[in-house]
Amino acid sequence: MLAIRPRLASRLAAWVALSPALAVLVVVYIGCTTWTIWISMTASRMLPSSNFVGLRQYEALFANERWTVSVSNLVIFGTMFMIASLALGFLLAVAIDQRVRAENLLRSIFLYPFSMSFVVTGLVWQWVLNPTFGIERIGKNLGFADFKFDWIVRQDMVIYCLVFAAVWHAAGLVMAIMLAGLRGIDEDIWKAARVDGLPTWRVYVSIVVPMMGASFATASVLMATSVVRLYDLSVAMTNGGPGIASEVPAKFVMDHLFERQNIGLATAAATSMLITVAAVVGPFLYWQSRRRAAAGAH
Amino acid sequence: MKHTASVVALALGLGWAGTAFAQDKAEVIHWWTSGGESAAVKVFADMYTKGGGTWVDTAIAGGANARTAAINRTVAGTPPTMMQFNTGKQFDELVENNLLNDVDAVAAEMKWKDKIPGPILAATTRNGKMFAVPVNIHGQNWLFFNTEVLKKLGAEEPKTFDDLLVVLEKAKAAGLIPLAFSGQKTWERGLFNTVMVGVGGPKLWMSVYGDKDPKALKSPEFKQVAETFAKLRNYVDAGAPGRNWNDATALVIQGKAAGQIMGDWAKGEFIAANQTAGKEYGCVVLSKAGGGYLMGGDVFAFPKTKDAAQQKQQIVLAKMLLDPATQVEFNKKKGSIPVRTDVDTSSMDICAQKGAKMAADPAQQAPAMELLTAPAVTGAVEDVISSYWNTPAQTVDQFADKFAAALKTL
Amino acid sequence: MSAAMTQASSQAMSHAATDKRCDVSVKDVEISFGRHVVLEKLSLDIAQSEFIVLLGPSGCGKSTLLNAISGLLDVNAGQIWIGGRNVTWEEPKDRGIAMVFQSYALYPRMSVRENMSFGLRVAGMPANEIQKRVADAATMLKITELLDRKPSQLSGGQRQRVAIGRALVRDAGVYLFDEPLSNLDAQLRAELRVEIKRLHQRLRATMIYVTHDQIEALTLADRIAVMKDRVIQQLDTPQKIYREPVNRFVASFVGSPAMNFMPGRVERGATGATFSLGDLSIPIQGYPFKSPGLTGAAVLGIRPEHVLSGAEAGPNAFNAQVEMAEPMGADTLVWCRTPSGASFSVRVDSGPSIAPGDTLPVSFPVGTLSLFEEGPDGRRL
Amino acid sequence: MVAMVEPTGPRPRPLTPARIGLYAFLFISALFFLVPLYVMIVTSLKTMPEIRLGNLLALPSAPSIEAWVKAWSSACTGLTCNGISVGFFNSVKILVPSVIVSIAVGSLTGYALSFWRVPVAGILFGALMTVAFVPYQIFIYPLVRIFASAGISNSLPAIVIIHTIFGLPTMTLLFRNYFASLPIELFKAARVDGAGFFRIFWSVMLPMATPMLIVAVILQVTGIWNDFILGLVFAGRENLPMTVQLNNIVNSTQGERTYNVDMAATLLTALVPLVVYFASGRWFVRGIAAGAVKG
Repeated sequence: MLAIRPRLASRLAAWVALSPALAVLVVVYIGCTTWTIWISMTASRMLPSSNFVGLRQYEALFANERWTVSVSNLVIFGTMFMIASLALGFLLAVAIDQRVRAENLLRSIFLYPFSMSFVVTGLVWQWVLNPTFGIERIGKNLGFADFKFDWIVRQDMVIYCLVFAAVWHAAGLVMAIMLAGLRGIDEDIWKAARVDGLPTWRVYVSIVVPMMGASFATASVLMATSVVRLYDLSVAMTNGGPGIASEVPAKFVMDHLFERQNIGLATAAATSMLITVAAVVGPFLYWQSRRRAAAGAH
Repeated sequence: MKHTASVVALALGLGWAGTAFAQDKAEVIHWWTSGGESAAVKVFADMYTKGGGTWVDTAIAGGANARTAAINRTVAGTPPTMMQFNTGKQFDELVENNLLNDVDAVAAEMKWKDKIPGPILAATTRNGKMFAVPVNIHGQNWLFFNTEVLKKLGAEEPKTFDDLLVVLEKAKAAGLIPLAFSGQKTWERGLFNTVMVGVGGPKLWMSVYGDKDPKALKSPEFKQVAETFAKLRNYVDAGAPGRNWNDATALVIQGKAAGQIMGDWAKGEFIAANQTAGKEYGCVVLSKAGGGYLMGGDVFAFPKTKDAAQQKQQIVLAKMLLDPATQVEFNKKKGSIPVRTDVDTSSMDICAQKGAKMAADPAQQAPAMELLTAPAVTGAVEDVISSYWNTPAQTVDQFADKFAAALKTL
Repeated sequence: MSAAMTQASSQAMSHAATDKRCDVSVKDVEISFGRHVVLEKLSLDIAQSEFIVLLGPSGCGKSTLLNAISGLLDVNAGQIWIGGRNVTWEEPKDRGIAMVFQSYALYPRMSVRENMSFGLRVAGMPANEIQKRVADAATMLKITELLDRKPSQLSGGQRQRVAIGRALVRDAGVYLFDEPLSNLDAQLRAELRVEIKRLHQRLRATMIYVTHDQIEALTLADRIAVMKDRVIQQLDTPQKIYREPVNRFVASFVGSPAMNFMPGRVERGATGATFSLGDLSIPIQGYPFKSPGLTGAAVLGIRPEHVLSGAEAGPNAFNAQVEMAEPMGADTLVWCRTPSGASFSVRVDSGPSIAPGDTLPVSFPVGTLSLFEEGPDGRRL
Repeated sequence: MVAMVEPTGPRPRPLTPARIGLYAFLFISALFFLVPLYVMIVTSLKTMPEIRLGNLLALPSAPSIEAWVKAWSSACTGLTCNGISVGFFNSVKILVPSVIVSIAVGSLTGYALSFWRVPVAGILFGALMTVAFVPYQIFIYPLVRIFASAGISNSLPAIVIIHTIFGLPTMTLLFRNYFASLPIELFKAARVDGAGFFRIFWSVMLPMATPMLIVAVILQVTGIWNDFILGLVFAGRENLPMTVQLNNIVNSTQGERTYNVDMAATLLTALVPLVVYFASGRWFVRGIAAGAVKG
């Protein structure tokens, strides 16, 4: 039998403190999600209607070329962006951790892009990558007549331009997290490795990286959230173009919700995203809570 | 007791003062934010102010942004006095959900229905009642060209797309950018529509966008349209994708490109560069068999409100918008043409006069795409066109099939 | 208590405690985390003013028990009584307890004075009374000059004094200590141990003290509860636990250097009971067997300090082979082997030097040795 | 004869190739990160004819702050031409309460979830984690309806609540992980001292959370300042933030573009978060070290 203590005061206080979060949970997350799922099964256009059409919006969605392109773009972008920003962020952190001069300045330089909005990021990189007056022009001005850098206007390459800009934006944050992780590693480990005569790179690869699991996890989670939410960057940098080559799911939702006044299709897309996220995050959370419970028992 | 009485009196007094203030006030949501556009909207504001009102300006750049804000506020029950839409179907559902006041009474009083071109009038009328006041007509399928460049190439002003292709070929040979293009989805759709009405003619136009007839998409005319459109790919430069339309116009102004296909708002750029229509640059609507001036534009709609004072202001605003003097003044600034066919346009530039003449001629009139298709359909078609333009490997048949599917959007 | 302590403060700090009834009683308490049972039907009665030490290795449940008494952990079943009141469902602050933690748990952003007065301020005590109590406790603990510092500016020993001071000002009837000295170095530990003992003598409050250090337990406790695997193995005075451990676990956990264990047999012969270690036969006549007449396999346990050696070894001595000597200052710990090869240690005065290879006459006097059942957890015979 | 030199004194530290490589890497990286900022600044100081020449990296031939002045005080953002200065104060008006409220709610939730056993804690935390991945745009429309029926749409409270809602997942996560890394004994000591739920939070936990508070403030200031769509939809016309005005200048649908003014306006808008980052970069790393990497 479980004895429940009627410690009313503290219990009540905990509920009071959690009430805003619970209200948000119920009203916003549950309420809005339910509404979204319901609307996705109607033929709503600009305003919600109750004209039930079953799963026809979903049929339309998955037959829609722009949606399938958006989804595959997100996969490519997500993979490349995660790998590149984690790698660059880690390398920068390692480099800065070598007791270099002007550490504070360098850290600020690497970190400042994160303070810029995606809109600004997209706008600036659109300029820099533009073939007529950006990097390509600079290369040509330097005397390389055949210099070509026109990825942003090529359907097959444009998504990598988004990756490029996004890495610029986020690598500093990864660096900060990694640097925090590196600084948290016991000095004695380095002493031991030095006495053992291990080369520095070897220490990083075999000893340091495995110890930085938490840093990598934090950075990965943060990066992953911005991947799924990718919207402003695509809008500001390429507006989904050329053609539909750099469309992304969140933009699909937004465009159909507002510009195109097709909230039925928009909510169907949103629901699909929600289900995908829940299918990935849910099991992960479950696994984590199991692990935590197992660890907490001892 | 004495206290209570004075409090009530005070409250009443304040209430009265509040209404008096509201009486003269009109909040307008629109997306005219650039230099030329603000100058144009200032004409409305000044006229309204002259009539004793206070114009509260809520400008939000980007049509979708402005409409989102306006629609959300209307749904939320705190609407502006007046809100901007593009002429067409954007406000359909507001009418269906009984969220807009009609202006039929004013229209009858002012006899507007005789003075507004048919397609435009139809686009503002639902169930026989006029629900929005159109303020301008934008011709969407103009070709603007640099006269100097054409002269140098030894080319005549083109009348049809066949003529244009010849000119473009010459320009290409001369090492110029033949067609200044801004590779964004909207303008890809704009270019395609220009080709469709110019090559396929108004009949094809109406059966595709008006009747949404799948057979029309399998017709030889449509095939020819798609092929002509595809040919134009050869005449745009590498920097086109993602370019803003005004940057493309700048190429024409500077003589780096021969011409640009764009709506008449591009004139603003020529004017800003001190160029005059008919001198430094020319304008023409390409048409094979004559006819097919694609007319779009802007309208203002009036959300339902219980506030009697606001309703009164809505009528004041409606009358002001279509006042002949306001119309000419506004459209001069905006680069468009008056929506009334009975105003004197002789003070406007050559292109505007050309446009006004076509707009007044039922044989030349054609409704722009957004007058015929709902935004959801417009968007779906836009994706299909954009995908075709950017994927040279796509066949005309594939394109037609996708096009048909897009027209059937739920 | 330190000489610096004033008469007045001594009275102020001690009276209230002795006036209160503050015995503690744990009745059939059960605690589990999910399916993991931590305490099972555990009972413990602690008398007024008693100093009881919960001793055991980590994971034995001693801290859990302390947290349950403090009210920081809800029990699943059973009752907890403090001062004649059933406090099972009371908040910690209402139980009349004060607590000292291993990691000091000083609030980092508060000064020493604020740390010590926090609980009193929460309780809404008048400022002058708080002032007085803090000053008294600070004097008693010799931390008056530290009152305006932040915890980060203190050494480990100073921090723990502050933590004790924070408990003192609560003027509670029951003080709970959760391994309070484990984070300190040996010298400070010894110093504070004495301090705590003096405090107890002065305050006469009930103290419950959790530790895994048997020296702390032996030096401080009125009674020690030795715990293992969620169960109290033995609850007794330090003397009793040292002399008569109830099983091999208690025997090995308490006492340093550790007790020697040598497996052999209990036999009955003409000369009475003997314990045979290979060829060696050790007389154990007079050993207080729990079940008289018992014979068979058993383990002999004897503490190094109880082994008689050299001239003291007496008539029952046998010669052991010296393998190694560990000088420990006053004594030397000599590691030897019996003729049959069993290894054991002897504590001898650091007089004449003993070198490996020497022979040392030793004997195991029956009055000090213990006999256990076979196996690592064997019970006392 | 070559005399052997006995090692004595400090060991000579030659500039090894590895060290040169390290600095080269850092230098190139710094360039990569700085180029966009450089382009923005240089462009904002040029005149339009010079920009049309199209040399992105060239220094301005005659630097002029005219574009900055125009962007701040006279660029047209609709009918009025008062630059983005109006929006600046609106943004501040939104920023201050939003940052305070969102951090207050987030830290309190994180605290409640880390020290107190609440039955729904698991579900709540799971939901927050999931929502952290969801594009918030999909909540906008239903929220508009909810706010409308609550009668607080288009107001300062509305936008503050909105920022609190959308900041909740990240803030809760940060604070929960941070509080979870603190020694539980502190919490126990405070409870023995008789402090209740809010007292422990306010007097013990919050003062300890300074590093995390700094991280939270940095993240929220940046996020809220850079927000466009939420401010546009929920703040009401009296409170439209600076980003809306920036958008009016930069993204005019039809009309001539003045890139120098665009860039100046962009930089002016980005100034607040930029200053926050440059001023507190060191604290940011420290704060992350204090909490975010444990978890």
